[in-house]
Amino acid sequence: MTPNQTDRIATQLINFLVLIVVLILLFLLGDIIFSGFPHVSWHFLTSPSSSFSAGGGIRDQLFNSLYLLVLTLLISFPLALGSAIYLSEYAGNNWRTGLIRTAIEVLSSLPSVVVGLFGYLLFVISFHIGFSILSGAIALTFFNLPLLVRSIEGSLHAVPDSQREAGIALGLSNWRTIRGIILPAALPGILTGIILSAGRVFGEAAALIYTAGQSAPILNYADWNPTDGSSFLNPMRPAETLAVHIWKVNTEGVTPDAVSVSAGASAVLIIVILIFNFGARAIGNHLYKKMTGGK
Amino acid sequence: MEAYDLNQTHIIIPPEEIALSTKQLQVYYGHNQQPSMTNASLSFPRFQITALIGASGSGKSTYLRALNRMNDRIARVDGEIRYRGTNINSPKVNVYEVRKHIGMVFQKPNPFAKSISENITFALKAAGITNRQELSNRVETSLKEAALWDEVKDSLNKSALSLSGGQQQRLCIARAIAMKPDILLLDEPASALDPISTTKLEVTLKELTKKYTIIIVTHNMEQASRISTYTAFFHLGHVLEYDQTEKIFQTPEIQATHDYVTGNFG
Amino acid sequence: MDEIQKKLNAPSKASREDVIGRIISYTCIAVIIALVVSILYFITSRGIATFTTNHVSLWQFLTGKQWNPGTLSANGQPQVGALPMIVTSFSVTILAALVATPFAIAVALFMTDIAPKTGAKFLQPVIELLVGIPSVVYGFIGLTVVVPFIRHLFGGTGSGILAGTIVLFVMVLPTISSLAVDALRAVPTYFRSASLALGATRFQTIYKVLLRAAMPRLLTAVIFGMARAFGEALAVQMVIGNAVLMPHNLVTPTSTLTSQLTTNIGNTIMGTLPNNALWSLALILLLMSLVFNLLIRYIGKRGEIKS
Amino acid sequence: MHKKTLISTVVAFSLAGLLLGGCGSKSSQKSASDSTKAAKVTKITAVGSTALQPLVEQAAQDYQASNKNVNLTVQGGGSGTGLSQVQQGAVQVGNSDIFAEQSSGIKADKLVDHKVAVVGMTPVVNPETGVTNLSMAQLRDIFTGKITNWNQVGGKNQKISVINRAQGSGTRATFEGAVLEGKKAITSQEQDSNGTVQKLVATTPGAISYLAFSYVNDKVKAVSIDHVKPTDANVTTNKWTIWSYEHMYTKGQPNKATAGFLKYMNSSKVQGSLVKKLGYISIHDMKVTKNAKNVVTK
Repeated sequence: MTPNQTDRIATQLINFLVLIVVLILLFLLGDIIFSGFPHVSWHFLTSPSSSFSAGGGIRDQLFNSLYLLVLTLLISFPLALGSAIYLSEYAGNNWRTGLIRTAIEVLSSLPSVVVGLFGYLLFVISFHIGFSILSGAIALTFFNLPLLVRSIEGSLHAVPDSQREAGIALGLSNWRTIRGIILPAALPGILTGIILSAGRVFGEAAALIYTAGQSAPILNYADWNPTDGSSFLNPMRPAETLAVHIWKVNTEGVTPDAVSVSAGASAVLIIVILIFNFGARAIGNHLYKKMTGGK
Repeated sequence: MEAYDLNQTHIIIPPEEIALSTKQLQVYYGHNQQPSMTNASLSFPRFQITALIGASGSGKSTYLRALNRMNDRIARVDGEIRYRGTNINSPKVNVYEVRKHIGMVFQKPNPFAKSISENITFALKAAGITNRQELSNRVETSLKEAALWDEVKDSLNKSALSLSGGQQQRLCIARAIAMKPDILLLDEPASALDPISTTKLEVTLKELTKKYTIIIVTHNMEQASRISTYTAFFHLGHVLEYDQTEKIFQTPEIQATHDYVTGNFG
Repeated sequence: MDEIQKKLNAPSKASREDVIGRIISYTCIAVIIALVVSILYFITSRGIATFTTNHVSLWQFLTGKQWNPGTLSANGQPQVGALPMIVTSFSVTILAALVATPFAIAVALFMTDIAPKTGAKFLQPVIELLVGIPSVVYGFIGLTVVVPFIRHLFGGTGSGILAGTIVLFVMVLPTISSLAVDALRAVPTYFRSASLALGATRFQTIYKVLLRAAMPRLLTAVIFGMARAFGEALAVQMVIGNAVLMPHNLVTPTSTLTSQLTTNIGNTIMGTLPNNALWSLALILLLMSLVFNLLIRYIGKRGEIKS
Repeated sequence: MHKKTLISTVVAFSLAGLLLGGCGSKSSQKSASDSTKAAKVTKITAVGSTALQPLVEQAAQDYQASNKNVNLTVQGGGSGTGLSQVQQGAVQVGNSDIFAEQSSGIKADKLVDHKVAVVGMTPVVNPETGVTNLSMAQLRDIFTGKITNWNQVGGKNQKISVINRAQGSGTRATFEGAVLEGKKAITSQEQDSNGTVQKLVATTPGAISYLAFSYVNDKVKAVSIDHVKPTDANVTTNKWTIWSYEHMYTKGQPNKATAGFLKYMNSSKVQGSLVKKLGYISIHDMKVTKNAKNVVTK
């Protein structure tokens, strides 16, 4: 066999493997979207769920998922950002830094039910936060941190050192250089990290059952006071997310239309993630173009 | 390359007013016991261009970067750097103020991923200048001084990364002089540029000596002889010779200098 | 002293900013460390209770094959042998990684060297989308598609290591491929151009230059995928069968550490042996993920020195 | 300019996050007790049995609509979690599928039982096995592994695959208590939820498991035992013996607000409609009682 033949065969093999992956992807997405889409309607999206009769919707669960995402990012993003800055800009290359990194990474492979129970015993019970979006957000922070820290640190590293030198040589403080020069330059990469971690938040169920809970009290969308019990903005209320709802109707749901609710909810979840992905990507590209003045 | 006697040196002290001087400056990288830069004692005259020449690895860039404490994070620097009667190598000295007075331009153009005017105003704002008029004045003057104004005056809000390499480097110079430093350190500023841009840059530097003291590291001996008044020759982490540029290039005292400027090594 | 001298010797806004910056970033890392330490302490303290409070021997725990923490065996010893779950967990993890790696590397090569444009525009977003599909959904697709398919081919119930492997394969694919993309992108372009300039074909370049240069980071990607697979619970639980039996082949029901943990933790009473034994499983998971991470670090270090 | 805003937002978030992470616990504790004093809202949290959760949650919503001074939170987590948490006093109500006495590690005398519903369970088989009736002895032999083929009990020549419920789950405890007579079930597949079991039995040839009545649909076949059909009516008279209570435990006697809610759970409003809608049998319909030792009295 000549090298050129090998080359052709190898390329074809790669294309073939990629094709299989694409087919699996299309099958998965197709399966979820096509089996779910017929059940998605305006009514489905805008009515509260029902625990025993058919015709329940997912309004509150959908909102809870989004709200939980926002809260989780509010908690985990600053922490991850600060830590990533520490790791990439301040930490020395020694065993202590290695230990810190390992410790953070270990978090990402803990089974979610363990983190859920930990969150339950510590935050829900000991700290009296109760079953709440806040507890859920703190629990999800555990999964989010390693992902976010790694991706933010990676994007900070990807910014050339010459940018740091440029800032420092102008008499700027390290902090100002990081904030004003390095961070904006790393923004597109950071956004990708956020997208990935957002996917994890949308998809997580086991950790939330014990922290954010699996009940969806009726929400009042006209009540903008976050301290009211029924206000949709109250972070201290229990909140069932879409993924938890899918889990619930599939495992213990007694509604006659459990199958279609689950299929519809999965489709909505996928579509929301899709919108989120492309939205964040578009914003990232826009920012990048603006900064580099792409022609 | 021959083994030269590194202890045989010829270093003068220029008669002009001295802007910056070093005494017994030593630089150690990492945990190395062996200094990368040994006992450099040089004085730089005000409003002149001084060139630092030498082969790769001779320590000239290391020395230059030590002057405004850019090596703080990666190396240990012993000895004295005297500026305005203060030893600015002391850990007590405010290193940010040092760098405001001693600016630096690097080998590769490194503008920020911001607009042209923001590139200049960013550090000014950080230094507490908020008046818009003042800011736009500074942008204009510094760009004019760096001979870039005519090329970019209509596109100040365009990204700096859309400029050509030579323009980017002149923007970096403008960015540095907008801080109104005393001294400008340039680390092979023309090495990434084409001949036309290089000529423009050299003209610009000559102009700048009216207001600034310039110390430039260069690989290019013609460049050194074209623009500098004084030249220091670095070899293997030692300064072997320092004198007027003409002297260095025509009648050097030290054999190594002679061999280097005549192209025997380097 | 003139004004400049004064400035040189006094702290300025910049020095204050730097102190603030340090405080902020050190605080963040301290908070994270506190979180990590607390959860590690929490799991460890509960996990070792099986051995300290309930006096189960560690050896018996790691090598026993009977798992009935609620009942005592004939000789009055609690039956807490985790070996079947340990074996199964390793089997599905390694098999899933073995299957996923060629696909992930192919996807990564496609995105970096064969068709970067299509890759970045189409493949990457879709692969990232895979991360967001809830485990439950993976599990149910596994239960309704994969398990019947295996049952059709091999008979039996269809649940087992094979089904678990297939589900995990899809789940770790995005992790491994996105990290593999990073690994390949980190290989400098001149490696490629040098090889191509010497007349090597694209495949030779990929095989002899790219993959070798990227090897440490590719291995890291695989291990990351394995760590993810090792800790996955809900999806595996639905397709593995959850029978605490030593796996004899790939298509009989068995149980992983995570599936056992997730299935039973809500049904046990805290502080009792059945509950403690589950926390011991969590401790094994924790230690394993530690091992995976140390491996990553070790490989990463070796790769650093080589290149 | 707006880039600066962006950065300051980021920094503001950082600080907010730190505050939230650091002091969130304290402030929330405080605000909770403050609001208790101000509006006299009593917070009741019920956790435990996943099976019971939908019923209690729905009842709690209805109850709160007319009782503004109670704030009810109903969550799952499993019977074991419910019992241990109520015992520790971490929650007010622990929902459980089993008697506290049947759980080791629970001091049952400290807890007060409130039975709120009855759930009947039936063996279910894959419809293709061709079996519609089993004797109690046959059922026992199947689950202990003595009978391994459906033709031994009058069905097709097909291997039996047993799908059990999670060890320690209430459903399994009830089933084994009523069927196995203390014998040990063979180690087999286990699933922990009705939904999954139903799907598995429906699709796995030769499968047998057991489900709460409400999860039986046309894709699985409910089996009669000794020709007694699994119906609500047969449960109420104990002709059908595989059934259990759904319990809501409190630590000692419940406080006033909790007692009010528990009373509501026992009212005919809940028992007469909601309980039935969710597939349970009303506690009021029972003609027999059963204690923790499985002794039935009329």
